[in-house]
Amino acid sequence: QPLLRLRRHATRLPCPAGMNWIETAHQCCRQCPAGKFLSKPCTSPENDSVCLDCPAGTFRTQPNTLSECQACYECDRQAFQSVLSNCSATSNVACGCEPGHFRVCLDQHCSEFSCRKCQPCTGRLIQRPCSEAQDTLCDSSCKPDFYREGDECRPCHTYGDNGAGVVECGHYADQ
Amino acid sequence: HLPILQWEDKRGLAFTKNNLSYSSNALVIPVSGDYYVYAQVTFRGPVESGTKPSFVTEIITKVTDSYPEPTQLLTGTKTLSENSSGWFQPIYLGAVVSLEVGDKLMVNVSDIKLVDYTKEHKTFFGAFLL
Amino acid sequence: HLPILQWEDKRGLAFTKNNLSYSSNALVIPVSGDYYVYAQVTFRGPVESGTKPSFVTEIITKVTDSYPEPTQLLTGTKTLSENSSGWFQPIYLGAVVSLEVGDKLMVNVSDIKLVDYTKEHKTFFGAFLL
Amino acid sequence: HLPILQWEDKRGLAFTKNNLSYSSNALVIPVSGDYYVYAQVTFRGPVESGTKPSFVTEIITKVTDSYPEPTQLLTGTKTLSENSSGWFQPIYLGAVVSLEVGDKLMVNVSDIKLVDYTKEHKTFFGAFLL
Repeated sequence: QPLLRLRRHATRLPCPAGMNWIETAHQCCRQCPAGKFLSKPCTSPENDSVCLDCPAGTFRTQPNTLSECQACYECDRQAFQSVLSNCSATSNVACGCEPGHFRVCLDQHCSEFSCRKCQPCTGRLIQRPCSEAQDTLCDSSCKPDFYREGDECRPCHTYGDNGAGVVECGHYADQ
Repeated sequence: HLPILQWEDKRGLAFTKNNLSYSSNALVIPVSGDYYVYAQVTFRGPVESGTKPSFVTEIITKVTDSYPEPTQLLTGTKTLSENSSGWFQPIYLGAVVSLEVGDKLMVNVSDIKLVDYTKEHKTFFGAFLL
Repeated sequence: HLPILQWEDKRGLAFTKNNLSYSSNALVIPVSGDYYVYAQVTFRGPVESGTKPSFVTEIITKVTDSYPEPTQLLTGTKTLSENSSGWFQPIYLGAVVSLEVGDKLMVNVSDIKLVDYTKEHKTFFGAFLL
Repeated sequence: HLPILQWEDKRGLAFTKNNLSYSSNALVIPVSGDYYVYAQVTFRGPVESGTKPSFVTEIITKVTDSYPEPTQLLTGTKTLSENSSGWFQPIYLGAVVSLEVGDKLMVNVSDIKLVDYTKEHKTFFGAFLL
């Protein structure tokens, strides 16, 4: 009867704060700080894990014992997104909209959004300028020297401008 | 975070084996290695309280003791251009991911009310070790 | 029952091996076990006689000697919001299922006239033992 | 030919192993055999120079020294009926194909400007030996 070798089976213990259980090392090891990943686990709880910096283009926002960092997202330049803050070792990229565009959120957290061109308010006064969060709010009435045609405000023609019917703006245009 | 789907793991076509277990809405990884992970969610509408959704999203997520935040592994996002009468939209996701023993896999969706849970062959979730 | 698709099993990219055989429109399971089963059907329209379809469906079905009725294993259903000019809609399905020796796997579709059978890389079906 | 996608093969969730390597936009097959090959591409629009696209296509292609032309292995083609505001359309493909040592696998798309490359869990590509 061959001697059975009892395998040292370390049951998974709850680790103290700042340490995580490492299955391959069968013990608790200190976490690597944000911006780093676990390259080599500790060999005993007293000595430290080997932590390396997240390679360029990756990040970790929290202390961890992971063997790789998360890949940075990219801003969708072709869909008019712009970089608000670059990806760093401890934070993902933050994207916004290019000037002249506003955000149309796809979900409540706005983790997915597209950037749409601000409306120009041609011939109208601007009630609220376009911003990152919302489109321009145009005044409902036309500016002086503009008359309404359907939903649009068109510039008035001055007398004799084209000889054809002429429109004198002001009271006439506002009916 | 987005709502997490609950799954049937024993009845009908559902099963777990080789120590890959299901608990608290997650598949629990029994041994470190590379797994092919997949899930299909069939979305459908309209639902009574529903404002007309403009999109549906399915995400397979990993939670691990080694990191305080979930990691999005696979994501399917589809905008809806269906008209108001009944619509169906399946999203299938599948890929190989490296997992550690104890990691948990879950499926999140943009709106749980839009998930067609009525038939086990329309919405399903699984993984196998390579 | 919904129409059953016929498949090419030898020419081009198609092949069968390890005793997984194809006969009368079905893959025949040679040994009991867990299989990853998958299929993609590309639907397309309009077709000449077609009234405009409102949806397309693909179902992977199991037929077994131990039960008189087919079992639906995987289903993909998608409503169509395309306009009348030409449209394409691929549906991919894949999952692990437990099968017994002798079980037969088939693919059913809602309307066989809408299936794009013209190119082998657009519509395909297969399975492998884990 | 259609544009070929470039991939990240080391950072984040990406990895290669068992001599399956990535070079010049292709996965290079290290040993002959049957592989399950898969890819998902998330398409999105509109983009600035965009004429409104009517469809999107994803193709997994094989290039081999034994034949001068690429072989289309898997194709997903979907017509778009989205309106002008933002749209998303994922296409997933996966199947078993027989490959020879040295064969190269690539992913082609109908329009590279429509590919959502911003998040690694939305667009991905891989293969494993059975």
